[in-house]
Amino acid sequence: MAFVSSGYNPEKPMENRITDIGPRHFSDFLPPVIAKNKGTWLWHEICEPGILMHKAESGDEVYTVRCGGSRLMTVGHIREICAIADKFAGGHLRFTTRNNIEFMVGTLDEAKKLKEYLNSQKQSGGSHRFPVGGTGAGITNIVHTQGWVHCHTPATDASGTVKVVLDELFEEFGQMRMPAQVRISMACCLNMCGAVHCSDIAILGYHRKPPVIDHEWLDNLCEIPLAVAACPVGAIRPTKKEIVTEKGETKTVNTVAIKNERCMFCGNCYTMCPSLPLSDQTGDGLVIMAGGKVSNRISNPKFSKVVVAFIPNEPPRWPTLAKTIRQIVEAYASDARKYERVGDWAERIGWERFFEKTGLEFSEHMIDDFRDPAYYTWRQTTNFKF
Amino acid sequence: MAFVSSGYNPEKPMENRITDIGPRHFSDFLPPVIAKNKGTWLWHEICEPGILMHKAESGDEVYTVRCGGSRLMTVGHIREICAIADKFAGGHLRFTTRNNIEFMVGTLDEAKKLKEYLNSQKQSGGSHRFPVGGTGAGITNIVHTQGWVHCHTPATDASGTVKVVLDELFEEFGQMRMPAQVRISMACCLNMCGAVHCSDIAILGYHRKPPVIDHEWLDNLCEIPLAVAACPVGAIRPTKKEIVTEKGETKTVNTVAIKNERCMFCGNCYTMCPSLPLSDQTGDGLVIMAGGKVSNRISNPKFSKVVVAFIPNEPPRWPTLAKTIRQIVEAYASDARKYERVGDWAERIGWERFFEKTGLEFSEHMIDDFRDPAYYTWRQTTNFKF
Amino acid sequence: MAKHATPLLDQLQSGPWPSFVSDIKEEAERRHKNEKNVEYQVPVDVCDDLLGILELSYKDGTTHWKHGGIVGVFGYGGGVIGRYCDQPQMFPGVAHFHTVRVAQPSGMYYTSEYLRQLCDLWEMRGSGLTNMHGATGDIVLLGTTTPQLEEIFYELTHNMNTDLGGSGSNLRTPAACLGESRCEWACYDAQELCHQMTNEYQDELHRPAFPYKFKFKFDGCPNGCVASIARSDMSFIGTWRDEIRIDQEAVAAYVGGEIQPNGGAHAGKDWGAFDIEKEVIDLCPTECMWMEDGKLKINDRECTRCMHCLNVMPRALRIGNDRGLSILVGAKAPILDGAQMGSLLVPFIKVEEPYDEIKEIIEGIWEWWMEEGKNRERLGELIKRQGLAKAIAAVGLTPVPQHVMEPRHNPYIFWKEEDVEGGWDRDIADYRKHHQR
Amino acid sequence: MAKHATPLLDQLQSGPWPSFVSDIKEEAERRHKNEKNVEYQVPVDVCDDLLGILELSYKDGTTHWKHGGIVGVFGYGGGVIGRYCDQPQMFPGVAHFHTVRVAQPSGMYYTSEYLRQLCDLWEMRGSGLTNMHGATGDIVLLGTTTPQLEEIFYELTHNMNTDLGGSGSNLRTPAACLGESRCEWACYDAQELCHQMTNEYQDELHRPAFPYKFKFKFDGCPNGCVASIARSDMSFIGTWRDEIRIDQEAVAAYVGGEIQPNGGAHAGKDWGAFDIEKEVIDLCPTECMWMEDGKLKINDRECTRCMHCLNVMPRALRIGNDRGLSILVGAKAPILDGAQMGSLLVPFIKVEEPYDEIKEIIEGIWEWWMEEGKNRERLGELIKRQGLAKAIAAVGLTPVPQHVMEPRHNPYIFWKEEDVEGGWDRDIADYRKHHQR
Ligand code: SRM
Ligand code: SRM
Ligand code: SRM
Ligand code: SRM
Ligand code: SF4
Ligand code: SF4
Ligand code: SF4
Ligand code: SF4
Ligand code: SF4
Ligand code: SF4
Ligand code: SF4
Ligand code: SF4
Repeated sequence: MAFVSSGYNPEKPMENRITDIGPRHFSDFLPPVIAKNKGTWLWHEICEPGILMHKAESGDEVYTVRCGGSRLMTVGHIREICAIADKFAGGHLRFTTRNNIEFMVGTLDEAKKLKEYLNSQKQSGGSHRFPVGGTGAGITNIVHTQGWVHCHTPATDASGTVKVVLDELFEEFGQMRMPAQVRISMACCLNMCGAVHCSDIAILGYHRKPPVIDHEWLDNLCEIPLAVAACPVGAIRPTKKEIVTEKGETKTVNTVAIKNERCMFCGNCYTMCPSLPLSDQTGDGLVIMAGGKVSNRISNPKFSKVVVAFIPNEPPRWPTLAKTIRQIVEAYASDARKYERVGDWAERIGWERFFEKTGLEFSEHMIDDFRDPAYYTWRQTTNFKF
Repeated sequence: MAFVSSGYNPEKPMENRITDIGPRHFSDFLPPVIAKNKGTWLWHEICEPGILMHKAESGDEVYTVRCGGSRLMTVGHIREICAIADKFAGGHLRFTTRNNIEFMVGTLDEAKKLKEYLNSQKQSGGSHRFPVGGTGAGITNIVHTQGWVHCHTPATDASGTVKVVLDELFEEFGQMRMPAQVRISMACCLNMCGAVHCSDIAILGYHRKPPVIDHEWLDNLCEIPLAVAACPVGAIRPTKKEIVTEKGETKTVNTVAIKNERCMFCGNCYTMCPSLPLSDQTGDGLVIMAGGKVSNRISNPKFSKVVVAFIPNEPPRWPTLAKTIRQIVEAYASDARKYERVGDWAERIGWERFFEKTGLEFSEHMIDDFRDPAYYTWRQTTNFKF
Repeated sequence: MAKHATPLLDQLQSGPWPSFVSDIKEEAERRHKNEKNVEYQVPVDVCDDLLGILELSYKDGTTHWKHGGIVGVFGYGGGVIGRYCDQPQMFPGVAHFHTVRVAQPSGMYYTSEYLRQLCDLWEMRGSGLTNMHGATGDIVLLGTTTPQLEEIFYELTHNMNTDLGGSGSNLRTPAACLGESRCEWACYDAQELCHQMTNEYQDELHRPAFPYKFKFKFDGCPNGCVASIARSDMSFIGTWRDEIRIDQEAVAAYVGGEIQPNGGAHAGKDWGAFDIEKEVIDLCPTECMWMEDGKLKINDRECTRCMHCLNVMPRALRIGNDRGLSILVGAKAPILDGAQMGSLLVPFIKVEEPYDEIKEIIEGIWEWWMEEGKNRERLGELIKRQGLAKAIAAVGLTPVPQHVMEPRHNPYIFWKEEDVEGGWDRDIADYRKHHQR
Repeated sequence: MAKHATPLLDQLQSGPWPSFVSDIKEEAERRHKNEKNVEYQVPVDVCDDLLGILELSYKDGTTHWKHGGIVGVFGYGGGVIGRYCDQPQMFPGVAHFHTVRVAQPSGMYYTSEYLRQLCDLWEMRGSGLTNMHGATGDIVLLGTTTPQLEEIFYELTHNMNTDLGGSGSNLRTPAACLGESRCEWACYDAQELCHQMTNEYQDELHRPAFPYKFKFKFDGCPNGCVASIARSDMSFIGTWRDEIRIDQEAVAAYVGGEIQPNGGAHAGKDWGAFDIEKEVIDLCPTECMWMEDGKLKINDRECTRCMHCLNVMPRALRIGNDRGLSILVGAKAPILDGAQMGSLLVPFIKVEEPYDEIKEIIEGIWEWWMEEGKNRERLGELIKRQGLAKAIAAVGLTPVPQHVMEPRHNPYIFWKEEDVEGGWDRDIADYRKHHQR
């Protein structure tokens, strides 16, 4: 296909160059009612799942219809969103911080019609295209990362695991029967691109095999001192090794050696050095964490805790993952108090009861042994429940 | 004075030798009512400060009179205690885990008479000899360590600091007006011989100057590798040094070098090596900690926190120390709820209020910076009080 | 007929939740049809090959993306993530598959017009696949080739008045909650401050000069809808320091059951009648609320502004008037030393144009971090290594108890020589005069 | 006339609290008088010189005791702390001033007869100064000379049926609260178990074979009157696992104000009438109590046995019948890595003669510590270094959630090779077959 120039002249890159202009100012995009009442909102209410109403000092009301979707979306899909915005919402829309889509309209009636319309849209495979919900004390969209779609370090797929979990929890997206909001997040490796470390429920890709070393190439592709320094547990040291090359020659190369039994599979060495891949079909899988939160409401923000040490990768539908998360959600929904986040609930009943009520199995892997702070998670009291 | 043999024959140390017999069995010492009702006690009450009554299933009652005293005591003093036991308590007595003395008698009347007697005993200098109290929601004896009386590492004296604080708080020993028990402990160096790290209020001797190095002698008196290994912050390294000896010779010795700015004055090197003394008249002094506890009641056991980073040594009566502790006690007594230990109170009102209500000054020294767990003591929330 | 059979992925076309597989398949078809005669600048079967390589990953349980090379646009050290697949022969359409991070408008409001411009651009010069949005907040355009990068940049800047976002050891694209635009609890204009700081620090955003990445996020209030406390080196969270405004009539309406608590967020289950004692007063973490003569009272001095009561009764309780924000520092993901949430650095600061005080704090922190931070050491790790007190000193503040949840429980205080009377220089001979060996 | 002027110490003779200075001065005088014609085996002016050297410390703010040398009795590696002063010319009476640690009877009950024997011994062969008791629990005899050590040991063992206590890298002298002897809350016979374990492990107590010191303490219940959780490598704390026994009549009596709450412990201040809701039910940390038809109910399954309700209403509530103890491990003072409290190792174990199960736990821990512990590494430090799970495995237990307050919040799980399907041995060539460089 023929190259089409944008106007950019590679010979004179600085010609007409525009840089450092940042994003467009948001005021270019605000719907009129939002622009008008900005900073003077009085209160809001959730009229029904997926429909929010905000009331301004001026007396104005704006009705927001929120619908979910997969964050990985095509331009075709975005164009459909645009068409809906044009048809129902004056050409305006927004995305939420959890990758939902919001359309703002003037009356409850319009909002309901829009909701109906959105809920009626299906994809070619039969799935919903724009399911409405994600508000209040329910389960909203799962934020996630790249996985096998685009990243080099994942231990699992992101879009796939999220799809199956949201299939499993679909009806919760459209209703609000939870004790409080339940925020589920997904990250496909320990880099944790997101707030998986502070989520009510978190799905985390995890390697369980130490890096395999590409001795022949390592010294060409990596800076050995950087690879060595990358390891947080000091498991890597520089070494020389006699190898037989792919071509069959024997030769001594500069490379690294890894103390496997020290490795905690963080992948940081691989981030620094492509000759140390970790990923492996049977080694890789998922960790489930629970009980984290971000808001300061009632209790302080909290980290998520590891509650399932390993679930194997079971693509394409990861049934064990979906089932396990359902188990946690159900135990929480039936036992927690109103306004109580998953972590607050676990702390009130005690983590020993959390495992009992969710039916999850406790194992040594959940006992912290990472550095000095581990001590503070053990039980320094006789106050426990049998 | 002539050597008097016990019967031991230094020529034949194994002759008649008795070893590994342990302590006497406690049943040799129990008062009859205690022996009889052991394991069948039903309940107790504190009849008045310093007098406890325990009721047994048999219907028996035993009245315990508790009195304080300095733990550092002479045989003459012990003989007096024995005389009182003989006169009032059938020749039995016990010591408590906080160095108080208890006499057990049969009736409340006897107990009151004994209390009166004990309270009337004075020392040559006019101090009480056997003040009665130390029960219930009051302030009992201060447990402490050796200090300048017997130890080689103290940063202050133990018996002296305890005496002045108990003089200051004397009336609290004999009454029960606190919200809960207040346990004060004293340790004269960071070795913390006691439970200073878990006390409502703790007095701690502290050095503030790095060791001074006795280069000429170090290699003779210490094992350099042990001294190096002793330092928890890696501030010590082996080195060679040219010195002028006391006799004026120039000579090169094996010794150590210390990175002073890394030192946290723990004294562990000195424990391993007498050629590294820390103590210093102006460098040494006291730290006050607060809010620790040991019991599992309501809340879990807690560590004491540093609330005053430094009080200079002011022997013989350490007025600043006494005044500061009084300040904490008064703020606590007037603000805490019934059953609330000092630490529970501080946590309920927030440490920002603790400093406000006690009038103590906060400084950077109270912000933890010791290793990774320090992070968990900083404030990871917007939930704070102005 | 699809280019690659994807029996595993096809199973993700079932189930009610929107399927990214269906969407990509639909896009693949659209690309082949090319009804608008787009002059595709990247292979027409890029979507087919993406599905193909993904299917392979589903089969063998591993990724097929290699470490990205360093690609980008002239003069910028970030904004593009290079990406190549490890089976280019099998999947030539995604042999190069770089990501372009595009600066999103603060608050993520759009017009359809703008988005369509973006779609046109990306359809022609990229795979047509996006993330709306990336976890940091960018518009993420997934999959293009190296030659297209400058073209895309040119079109973005010239036609869309839009710049690239951050990557690398830069300031990363800042993000905000929607704040004052549609929320009654915004204590400052989070969107505006986010926009202003983004523009103020364009140089830091585009040209790597830091030890590692650095993130700003702006939450309008302690509810934390952009999760700033969990994932930004510097987190700006709105708050106030005067009184919660109470509308007693509305309180009565809540008590009387006329208004649904928490804006109706719990409507999906019957939780019984609203009980202000149980649901508000008893849950207030500081116990600073009570009812008196049918009126709700708050001892605001003890309130920690946790938002609970406001969340439950938005029509009765409103944030105070003396507003500003708290700054927390150091949040990050677990690599290397474990995750951190932001630690309080500045309890309160007013948000007033031209934001000089806020900039001073930002720049104070950066100066310290650039001076002391090691390569690939996040701010939080530096703070852990040197202590929070050093960060406080770096911005010229005085330590206050608000900085900690509790004072240190170890007595290992690192005194400085200048604080100790007589200094540290001692003579062993002097010592031995009084202390024999 | 005193041997040394002690103007500073003299100021400690004022004030109401018993003065150790007055006491020592009185003892010094008694020694000089020597009414009983004791044949002192250490200098008659030992007390004078102790006051003298202490006065010097009060003057110059530093200690005058040197590092102790290694002194002791034949065949034992502990029980004596050597001590020499650094000004022997000025204070010859305390030139040698060794401490003898004497094993106290469990619970610290005495007869006057026994104590007088001890006084006679110590008056003649030592300074006459003691600590009743040392912080570990020993009878501490402060100040004697090397030649007296064997004599003292001989007299203790032959005439008093009493042994030395511990010091050095040994089992240290165990200690117990008074337990069943006089307390209604003792869940096991703490004194007896303390005595039995002390005697069972006499070898470990007297002959250093450990990496460092090791302490046992025995608390009869979670009130912790011997502070075992704070200061013993192995802490034995009584508990029960059935129901709290309730006497409803007594509950009513408390509610009716007939019985003082908490055994009258708060009698010194007017706290108002007893309120069972406020003082008991609302303070129960697990919220497992309530009143029903005027009766107190407890959901014992949720109770964590914190003791609060029993403490407040000792006449109404009693510990359960199925009693035993919990074992916690690792408590210690802050040197080197910071203080530790004991961490739960064994949630529940019965206390039954001959205590075989308890001994197995003790010995399992010791074996592990002696195998893995470094020189001068306390058990708690080993546990921190290797992880609690290792300690649990060392005693053959299965990890349960009771072992932790919360599961790990970092995902850094150290998997073992045998747990991972296919093992860790991988061939880069295989990998490269599917993943090109
Ligand atoms: C639209 C959005 C902000 C944005 O800029 O895009 C938003 C909007 C609102 N949030 Fe939020 N929150 C949004 C993400 C968050 C997040 C971030 C996240 O989940 O990653 C949090 C922190 C989560 C956490 O703690 O882990 C968050 C914690 C809250 C809370 C605190 C709830 C709690 O119980 O802790 C409230 C208060 C409430 O719900 O009563 C709140 C309340 C609200 C209100 C009611 C504010 C208002 O007056 O308009 C908005 C509607 C809530 C609803 O959907 O029921 N919002 N909110 C985000 C919608 C996400 C979505 O599509 O589902
Ligand atoms: C005699 C002694 C045990 C011994 O073997 O010697 C003892 C005896 C009793 N303790 Fe204790 N405790 C003794 C040291 C302790 C300690 C250890 C310490 O302070 O070093 C503690 C833990 C302190 C801490 O948590 O920091 C301790 C925490 C308790 C508690 C929990 C109180 C709380 O509010 O946390 C109770 C329950 C109560 O007071 O209601 C208790 C209750 C009792 C009772 C009422 C038990 C009983 O039924 O007889 C006894 C009388 C208490 C009183 O004096 O008011 N005892 N008690 C100790 C007396 C020390 C003294 O002379 O003052
Ligand atoms: C695209 C994105 C995930 C997504 O699907 O949304 C992403 C993708 C990557 N992240 Fe991230 N991070 C993304 C948001 C985050 C976030 C969330 C945030 O910014 O709010 C975090 C957690 C917060 C934080 O910064 O700590 C995050 C923490 C990491 C880390 C761990 C950093 C740490 O200090 O612990 C790494 C590893 C590294 O820097 O070497 C990393 C590295 C990476 C790399 C560059 C892979 C690598 O090892 O070099 C990923 C490139 C994937 C790709 O091929 O596109 N990414 N990364 C997010 C950026 C999109 C955007 O610009 O909007
Ligand atoms: C005598 C006594 C203090 C007292 O006045 O009561 C004492 C005195 C000494 N202790 Fe201690 N410790 C005493 C109970 C304790 C306790 C409390 C306890 O056992 O319940 C502790 C805290 C609990 C613990 O073991 O951690 C304690 C923690 C230490 C430490 C710090 C150990 C650590 O691991 O952190 C040291 C330093 C060392 O071992 O090198 C130490 C070292 C010492 C030495 C031997 C000094 C040294 O550095 O070598 C002291 C000798 C003083 C002397 O001249 O007599 N002493 N020591 C206590 C023993 C009396 C007895 O046998 O009854
Ligand atoms: S979490 Fe890991 S695998 Fe997933 S996108 Fe981020 S860096 Fe890549
Ligand atoms: S994966 Fe992590 S722990 Fe393992 S060798 Fe690499 S850097 Fe070290
Ligand atoms: S606390 Fe320190 S100075 Fe005091 S007795 Fe123990 S080791 Fe000696
Ligand atoms: S006092 Fe402690 S920190 Fe200082 S040099 Fe000695 S061992 Fe190291
Ligand atoms: S963080 Fe606060 S101000 Fe911002 S959207 Fe959420 S509730 Fe509103
Ligand atoms: S904001 Fe939170 S702390 Fe303040 S009054 Fe409301 S509930 Fe209480
Ligand atoms: S620990 Fe328990 S059993 Fe022992 S004396 Fe104290 S209250 Fe009684
Ligand atoms: S012992 Fe503690 S937890 Fe158990 S019922 Fe009583 S107060 Fe509640």
